[in-house]
Amino acid sequence: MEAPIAVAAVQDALPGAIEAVSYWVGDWTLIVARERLLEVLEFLKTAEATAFDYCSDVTATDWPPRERRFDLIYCLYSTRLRHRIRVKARVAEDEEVESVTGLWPAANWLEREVFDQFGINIVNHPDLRRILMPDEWQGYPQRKDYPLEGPGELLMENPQDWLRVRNLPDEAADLRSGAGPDSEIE
Amino acid sequence: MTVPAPRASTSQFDTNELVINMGPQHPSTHGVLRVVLRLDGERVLDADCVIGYIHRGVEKLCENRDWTHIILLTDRMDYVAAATNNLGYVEAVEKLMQIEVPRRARYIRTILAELQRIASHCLWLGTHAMDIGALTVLLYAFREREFVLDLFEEFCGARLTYNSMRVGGLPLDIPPGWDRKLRSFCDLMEGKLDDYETLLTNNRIWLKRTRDVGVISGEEAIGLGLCGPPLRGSGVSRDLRKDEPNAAYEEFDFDIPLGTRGDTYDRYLIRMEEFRQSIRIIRQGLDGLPEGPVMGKVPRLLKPPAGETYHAIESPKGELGYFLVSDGKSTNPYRFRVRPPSFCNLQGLKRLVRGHLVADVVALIGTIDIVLGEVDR
Amino acid sequence: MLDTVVIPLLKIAVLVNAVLVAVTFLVLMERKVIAWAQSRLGPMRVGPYGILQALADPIKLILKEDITPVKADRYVFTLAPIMSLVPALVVFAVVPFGPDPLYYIGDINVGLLFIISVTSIGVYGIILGGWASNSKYPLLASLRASAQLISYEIAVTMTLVSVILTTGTLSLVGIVEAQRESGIWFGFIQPVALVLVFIGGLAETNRAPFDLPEAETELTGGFHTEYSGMRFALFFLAEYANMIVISAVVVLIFFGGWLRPFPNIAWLGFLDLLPAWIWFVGKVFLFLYVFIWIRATLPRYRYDQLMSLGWKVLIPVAIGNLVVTGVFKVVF
Amino acid sequence: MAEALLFYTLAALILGLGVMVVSARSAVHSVLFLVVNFLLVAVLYVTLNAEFVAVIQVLVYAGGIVVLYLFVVMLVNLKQAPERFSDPRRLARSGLVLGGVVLALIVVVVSSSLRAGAAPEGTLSGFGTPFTSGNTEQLGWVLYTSYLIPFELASMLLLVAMVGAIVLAKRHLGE
Repeated sequence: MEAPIAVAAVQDALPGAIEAVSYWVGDWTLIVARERLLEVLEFLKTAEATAFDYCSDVTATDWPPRERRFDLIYCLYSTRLRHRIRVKARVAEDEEVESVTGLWPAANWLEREVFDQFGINIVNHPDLRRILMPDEWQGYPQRKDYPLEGPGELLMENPQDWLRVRNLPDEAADLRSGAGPDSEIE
Repeated sequence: MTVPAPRASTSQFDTNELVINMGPQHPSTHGVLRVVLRLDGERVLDADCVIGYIHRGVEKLCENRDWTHIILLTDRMDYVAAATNNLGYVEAVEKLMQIEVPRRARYIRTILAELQRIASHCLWLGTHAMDIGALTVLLYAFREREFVLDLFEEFCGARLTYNSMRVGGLPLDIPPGWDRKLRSFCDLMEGKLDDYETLLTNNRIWLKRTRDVGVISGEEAIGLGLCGPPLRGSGVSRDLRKDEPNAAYEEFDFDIPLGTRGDTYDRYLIRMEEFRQSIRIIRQGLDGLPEGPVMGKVPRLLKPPAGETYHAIESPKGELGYFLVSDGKSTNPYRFRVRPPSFCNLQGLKRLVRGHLVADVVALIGTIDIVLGEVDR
Repeated sequence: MLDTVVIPLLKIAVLVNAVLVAVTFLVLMERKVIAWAQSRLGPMRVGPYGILQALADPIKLILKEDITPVKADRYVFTLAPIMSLVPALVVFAVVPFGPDPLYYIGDINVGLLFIISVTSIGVYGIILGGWASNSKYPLLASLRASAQLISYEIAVTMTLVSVILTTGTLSLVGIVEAQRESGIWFGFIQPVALVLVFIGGLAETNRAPFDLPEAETELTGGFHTEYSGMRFALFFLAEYANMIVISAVVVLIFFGGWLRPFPNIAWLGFLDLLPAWIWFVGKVFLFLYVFIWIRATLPRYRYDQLMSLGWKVLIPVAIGNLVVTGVFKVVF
Repeated sequence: MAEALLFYTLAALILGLGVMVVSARSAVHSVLFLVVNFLLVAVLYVTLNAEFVAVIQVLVYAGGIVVLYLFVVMLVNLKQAPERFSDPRRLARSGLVLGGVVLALIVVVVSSSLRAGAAPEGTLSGFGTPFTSGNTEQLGWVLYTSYLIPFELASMLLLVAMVGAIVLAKRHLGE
């Protein structure tokens, strides 16, 4: 499968920024180092050959055992050239990611959602607050280690405490009998 | 005698800002949207949307259901366009598993999606008109939506949350005589559209309330990530049915209406035209409906190979995208992400309402056409 | 004693009750007419064709709990609905239902001005209701209402001056008699004034498309958001009573009051077989029907558009109409 | 007799309400008392057979001007009067001036009413015929004949005030 012009253009213009290029069922994905993410995205938006002026989606995926557990994913689209690309960067829990709201104002709420659901540190965001969950919520629901079941009240009020309780091996062993999302992950 | 000043004066007299909460219980926030408005008199200085009141964690739920059971959860997102949500999801899974869907199933899916577009636009038209004060249109539009719901009920037994599609095709073929009823509905709907337009399109008050309200340029709309009619209203030709055809759209002939001014009235006209284009597509679909099975070859237990994909379709509200990640080991998706069009469009509200009056806020919420089930998921 | 006290008191009692009953049925009529316009049936459960709904609604409202918000100014909160209803009822003192003194309570020589001035008091109910609730939406609504009522009052009053020029009297009985003498309804002589008064009337009664003070889709319930039970019912009564007043004024001034159609054509005299008051009430209800019809058809104006319509269109046209009428009066 | 009773009752009420206007705690209440006050004054006009003036009193004062007062009071939302630094000496001085003015007024009123009491009936109104029930036409007649110049001057003055108000408002809007 031959890489489209957009991919080639980025590789030419910013050598070394792209760690890998992946192709799967018709979608192209650029895997970028976190440090050069903003640079790549800016190029993708402004360059003639790419012109990704539309930010479809910003989301993330959590892969817990991994060192840099989050995949931060940007789905881009060009209304002029009508092509799509995904840009992916690996982020650790304590690492910071530059906000792209300057490039695409559309990313504002989408990044807020990523922050809300995954707890990825997005910096230079104009209005970083929780969006779907209540402001005083603790924990990040979309993380794979977020408990699906538990003593309701405690969970509602203070999920972090619940997380601590259930990580004690003997106390919460009976509570853990229900298969959590992490049952498949070693 | 003092002359009332409708425009906010910038003089030192008007320093009193009023902060009001519109919603979450408010007749025209279409559910539980809460908009915090900062007002100067009646003029909106700033609007902040607070969402999440019906956040049910659909994405998280889906990650713990198997691939087939997710279909019925997608119904619950944009619950006024459940079939479209089904379509987007099953196509995304089909793309991930590289499943071939029979042509007849693709045709019927297209018909269902367009029928759903009519129902969704009926609801939009009714509520939008009611927000602006035209009560009768609401009842008219709901009367026609009822016919669509009847058709869906006959097809899949449900009236709101259809669960009407399966990965690989459709659970059922259309019942006998259904196509005839659909055809007569199309004829009826065309006449009713003229009724709506008589009440609204050239109505001076309607024009005054919608012309030049919430104007947004194409460039800005793209930047804000608007999609669907709000984007096309600003003259950006982007309709995924044409750009990235799914189902059987590439075999059909239809037009994409575009606006020129990017105001509420243009968005209204576009949706009215989309009604007609949907009818056109349905008619073509019925005329050319191929024979054959409606279900492709699909393994009993769905287990896509490890990988990820993003698949977007044009829902009545705009770009409805599904980002699915399979780890190849389990029968659940590893990550299920929806790109909800209402969510992204609602983001534009802050920009649209600035400088307008309180009365325009409801008109603009209406023109964005949000469904909170989808915004909050 | 009988003539000066007992009979007027009796008349007042009859009239007030008649108006209140008319209002309850007007509500039913509105629901029915709008339902028909929207291809629905409207109320059908209470009594045959829902006729008893007119009784059920007031009973329900009277029995409901009467809530006063904690932060409200309780005296003003209670006073506001009363201040809104009383002027609406007082106006009927000068509305003649027929030519005979039996059909009206008083025919004062400034009847028309009396109506204008008393209805202008009604705005207090709305303003105070919105203010006393101590809540933001009602306050916004009452600001809208006061600005709206004051500006449209000017337009209506200006227009009525041109009518007074043609009749030369302010007495409502005198105005109708003048129409009988000239053999033509003033609606045909003063069509512009008719349209202006009608539009102004819509605005002054807060009816669609000018129902901004109670625009439920914008300001939830408008100025009566915080009201419930009987106090809410009083606002409701006042609004509908005002609708009847405006219709009555339009009928009296422009449509010959209790006169039969074509008062100048002799062979239509058999129409006089119907009593005068039936003609009058019939015409009033015809206009009420138009009020309801408009509500079922038109969207709502926006506040600034409403204001510019009032100040930039209605008032200049009213002044123009006045000037033209004056010129005609002087020349011919 | 009945008329006198009515007059004194009304007068008492009006004065009482006047006191309420200045003594009410809440500004909105005081505006409300003012409205009732105006309405009662209108009733007083009716007892004098001056129906036109009565109706105009209601229309202009109660229905128009006080609504605007209320508007302002509502928006300013004064829960209590603003406390201001008050100079006791200034208070005393202004009290002295006011007292003097009131005294002068009382003297003038009493002396003129004594003289008016001596005057023959009918000349009180200032011109020939006393008002009968149909006074609107006569009022108009008098205004546009005997008092034409003062009337036009007054309307000119109002026009100037109106233009001035608009100009003032506009200047703030423009900049």
